[in-house]
Amino acid sequence: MSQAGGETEFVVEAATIQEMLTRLGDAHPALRPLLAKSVSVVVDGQLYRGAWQKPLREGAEIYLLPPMQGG
Amino acid sequence: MRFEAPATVEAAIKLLGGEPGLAKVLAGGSDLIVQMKSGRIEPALVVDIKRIAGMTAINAEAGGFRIGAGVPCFALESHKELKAAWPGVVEAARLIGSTQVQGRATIVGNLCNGSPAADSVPALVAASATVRIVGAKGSREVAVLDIPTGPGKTALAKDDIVESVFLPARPSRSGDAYLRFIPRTEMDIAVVSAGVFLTLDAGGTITAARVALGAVAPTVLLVEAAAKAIIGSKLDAKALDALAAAASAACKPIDDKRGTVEYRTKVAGVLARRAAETAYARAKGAK
Amino acid sequence: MAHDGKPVAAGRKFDSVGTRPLRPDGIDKVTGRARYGADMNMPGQLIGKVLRSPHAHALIKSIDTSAAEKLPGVRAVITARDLPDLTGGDQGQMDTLVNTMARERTLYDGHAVAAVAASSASIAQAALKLIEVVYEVLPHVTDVDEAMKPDAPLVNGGVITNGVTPKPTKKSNVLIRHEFGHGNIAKGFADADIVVERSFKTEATHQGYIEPHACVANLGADGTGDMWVCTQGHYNVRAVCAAMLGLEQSKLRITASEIGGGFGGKTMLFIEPLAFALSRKANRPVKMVMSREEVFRATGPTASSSMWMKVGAKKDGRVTAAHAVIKFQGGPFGGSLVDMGAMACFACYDLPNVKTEGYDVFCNRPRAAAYRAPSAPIVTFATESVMQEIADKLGLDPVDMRLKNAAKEGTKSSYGPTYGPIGLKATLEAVKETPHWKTPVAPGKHRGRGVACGFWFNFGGNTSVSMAINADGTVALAYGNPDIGGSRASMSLMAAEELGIPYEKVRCIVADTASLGYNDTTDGSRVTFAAGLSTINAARNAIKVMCARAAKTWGISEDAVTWEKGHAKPAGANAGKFEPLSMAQIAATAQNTGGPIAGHFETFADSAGVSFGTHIADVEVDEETGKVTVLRYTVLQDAGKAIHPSYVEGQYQGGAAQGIGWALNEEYIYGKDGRLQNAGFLDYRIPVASDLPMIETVILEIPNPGHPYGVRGVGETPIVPPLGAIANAIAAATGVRMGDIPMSPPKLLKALEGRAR
Amino acid sequence: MSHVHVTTTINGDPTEFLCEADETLLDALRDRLNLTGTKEGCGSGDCGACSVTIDGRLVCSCLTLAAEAQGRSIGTIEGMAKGDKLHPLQQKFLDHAALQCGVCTPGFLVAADALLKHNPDPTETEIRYWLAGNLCRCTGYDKIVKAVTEAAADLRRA
Repeated sequence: MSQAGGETEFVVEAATIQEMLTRLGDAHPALRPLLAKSVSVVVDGQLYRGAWQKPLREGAEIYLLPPMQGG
Repeated sequence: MRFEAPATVEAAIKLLGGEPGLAKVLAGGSDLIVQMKSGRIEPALVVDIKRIAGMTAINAEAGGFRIGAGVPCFALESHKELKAAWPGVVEAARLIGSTQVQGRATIVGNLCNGSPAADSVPALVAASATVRIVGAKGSREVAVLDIPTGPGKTALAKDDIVESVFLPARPSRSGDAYLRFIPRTEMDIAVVSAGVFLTLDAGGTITAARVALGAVAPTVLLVEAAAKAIIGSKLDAKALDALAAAASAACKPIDDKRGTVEYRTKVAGVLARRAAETAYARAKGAK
Repeated sequence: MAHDGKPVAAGRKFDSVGTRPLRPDGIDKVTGRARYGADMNMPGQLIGKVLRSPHAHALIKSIDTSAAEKLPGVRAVITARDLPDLTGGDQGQMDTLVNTMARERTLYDGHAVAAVAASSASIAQAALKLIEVVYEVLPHVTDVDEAMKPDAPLVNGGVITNGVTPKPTKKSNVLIRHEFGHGNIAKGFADADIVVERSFKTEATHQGYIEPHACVANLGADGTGDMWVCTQGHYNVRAVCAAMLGLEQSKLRITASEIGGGFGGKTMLFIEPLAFALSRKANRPVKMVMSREEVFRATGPTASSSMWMKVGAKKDGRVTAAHAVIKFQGGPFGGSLVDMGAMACFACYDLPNVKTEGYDVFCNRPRAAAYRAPSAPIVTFATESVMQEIADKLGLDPVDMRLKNAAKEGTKSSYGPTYGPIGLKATLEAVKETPHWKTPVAPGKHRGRGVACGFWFNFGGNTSVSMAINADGTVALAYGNPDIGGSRASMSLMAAEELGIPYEKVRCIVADTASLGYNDTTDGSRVTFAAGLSTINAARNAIKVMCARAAKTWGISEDAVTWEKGHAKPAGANAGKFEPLSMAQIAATAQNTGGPIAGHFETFADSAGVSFGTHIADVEVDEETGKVTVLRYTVLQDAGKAIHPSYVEGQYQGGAAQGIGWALNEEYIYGKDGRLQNAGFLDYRIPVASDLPMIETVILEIPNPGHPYGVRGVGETPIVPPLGAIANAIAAATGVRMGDIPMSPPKLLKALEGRAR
Repeated sequence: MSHVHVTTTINGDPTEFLCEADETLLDALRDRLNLTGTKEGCGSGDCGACSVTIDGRLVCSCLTLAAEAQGRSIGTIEGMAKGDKLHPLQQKFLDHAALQCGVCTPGFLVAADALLKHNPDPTETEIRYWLAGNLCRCTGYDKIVKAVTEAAADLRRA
């Protein structure tokens, strides 16, 4: 993520996906347009294109991936 | 555009000759209508010849067969005698497009469209077929080989109508075959093709041969060197190799979306060899 | 929320699900009564047609439409001037606007330049010829490698590449660089006993749906309008048209016609905004139908690619490192979906060290659209080729080698996340049990067998379903996804299952945008999963209402009523003794118990669950012509739960057939002039019936915990493995490893000759 | 613009229409007679979606001028079922799920019907080659071939 100065891993305190994205944006304002634009969020192996109220467990594995589409 | 469907050849010739703009003959329409719809041609007049008596008949003549210009390719298959005598020609006609297209397309149309890749033309040339042309000045019989003059071009005058194609009596101990290469099993235009006709003596030695190639030059090629390569042989491996080499040597193809010069040249030899093997087997009496 | 949290009942016995009833729309479709895009006419309609650029890249100096406007019968002519920029700086919307109608420059052969609406098709056609466009032709580029060269013509003005550090200062055709992976590949390669490194190129293909795009638009001066359109996503048609034309979504009602195939190609819009714009200008309905040539030149084919891949392994076949550099062009705006390719590339395998880099590159070609598991077939061709080459060099069985590396539950995927329960190993193990695998390749010259695996993400998404219980106890079910391959049957089956009634009692319709809440497009293998999940939950909600009505009728408490096989029953002896009430009985008295009965459900369905498959292909190669014949083909795939097995098999077979076509003959051919050479089904060669064998199928059912019945999407994965499976079979037959797709006869013959030397 | 007057028979019904001289039979069927079961997939004879019969012979209606229909007998998908009874081919297509999107289906049915009239007992290879001019992008042809094979068997027993 070049917008975050090359950093690729972040640790954030958050209870939901929504909160996680907000906190991430607060910590790295340069990421905000990217986060707002639609990212796919993978929580513990499960892909979430929406459902941002999804509660996160302590130590959850989260990946932010580009927006995805199918045929 | 005007559409006419005259009942006589004379009326058709008059219509074609009298039209100042572009006038086209409609037989099967499988080339003509595609060209019209794509905007490549905009005829002022289309003359449907299928209502002319005799145009849709296959008749025995002088030991051979005269096929009307309006006979769809599909109908050739059900003519048992024709199929037995000239299986290569019938197979070629049955390779043009789909079953649906063969329900309309005619071998005369295939010839008059002037495509170097026309499927029926190498088979007709190998079979020494002729066409009867009727024009304002009367009718004449011309070798199929002499009709195409370049891609999309023919030796026909504006008010000429090809009335029929004639397949001569097939000599005994002779056979024909046609093969084409396409990437799929059906529905493609020939990338390269070969028609072979040959005659044997009682011992199985080839006494006469005609080898015609399609899609490797601006018009169909009759390759005498390829015929010479097998005349006098029993189509042994050496003769087949010589045939393939002569066929490849005669090619003057182009690179296009369907194939390369290199590919067409190589495969022309392969197909000539395979077609010759089939024709040889047929000449020996194989079904 | 995914579903109500109830786990999939292991070994649950289904009554309706898993049976093979006739599809509800079947009779209409075998009698010619079903109405597709071009089958609708509106009163007083005009015919719209589009003028398209003959140049791959050109400045539009001027457009003179005056002669066309004067032609009797012409009612409207539009150019980009009629589609003002309302995007507010949104780049995605801008790209769609520019793609819909060229503005100051044309960006590919076939790019729309102007459109007319006239009283007949022939007048509209004649009017197009009267429009005078003055072009200044610009240099163009259509090949991805050429486009990345420093001196390449800049497409669409070029761009400063994103995702590269330090940020470049000079514009190029590279929009963005993506990177995925984990571990340390340098260390992994150092640990390897064998390393295989190869380059690949693949040409663009087209979805090749048989029905060309078609729509009829009616838009009044007050901004109220309707459209009939063949699309995979009518809600998206509404959103895009409303934004582009400055309209309110509520004023546009979009009705999806029957759809004659899409495969991703009908997720994008092309003629629809033009039809609305023409209709508004002419104040008449406007019908537009694309020609097949337009479909090829000006809709959304796939990306074309250039790839490099390096994989290292130990002698026992365990992969130690994998690295790929993937370059996709997807037209003049980016959006080649190379990121999905980079993510899917090694997703089948459990790799300690992996890195994929993706470059999204501009070219003067049509803007790429999704095509069935977009990008995955391309990258999987490379991966499965290299994996097989390693197996061959090590003398390992192809299935065992893949099993040794196969991703499983707990594997950290090559794109990051850790997998839950997945079915790749199951498909590989099942391969060994197939009649196909147990039988050697039928004897013959130059024959060989290939195997390949494939992965796809699968998606869910926004979904609304509404179920009404009719007065006679039958069910009207409305969902919002065009039925592209039998989904009415699947929805009806799931509704019947949950309600406990016969399948025939459910009538399923695809609702228009004004009649049902929002639904995402029919894509990403999402419908049976997401609309199915919503149907089941809508049924559960209807059941709740019906139980409450029964409770009212009996004068007992609601929780004392249970639902069983289409009937409300007292939950136990304590609840009281009442004869069960059928749906018909409950519905008949509904007006006395509280009014009409319905159940609905709206959700953003996540938890779709990734999908895996393995294919086996036997081929024969004519070594004198380079022609490949597919002799035998088997598809194995995890469906989670097959709702209607016939249509699951159909997805497997159809996807495999498309993949075989891609592998062997399908390609976009551009001339030096940048024009598409084969814009028709004659020379864009999709497989015909005589090209294919029967396609055997094996449905595995490893339930998806994210769906009440365990469903996984099945539609896309089947197109992923064929390119690799066929390439591997060709290699087995001939010893030649093909790096170029399609593996068409001229290319294969050349490779065979190279081998001889 | 001068129009051509055509008198013809369609699915047994006497029919008259006016068409442009260069109009295809496909366009006349769809746009003038509202017989939209016949589909246009390519307009060039490459996909078979527009298959009809003319005097019993299978053709592409996109490669036929409407004016040529004068005095002929045209058969389309709309004429295939007899009353409320589906033709065995139609029934087998449903039974075997031999259609997904269904847009190629009318063309396949008309073409398969012509096949079984020509050859009541075709082999798998004969079915595949006869139907090679009908493109289907959804099914991979497997279920279509099975449906035609079974319909042929039913018709032979009938």
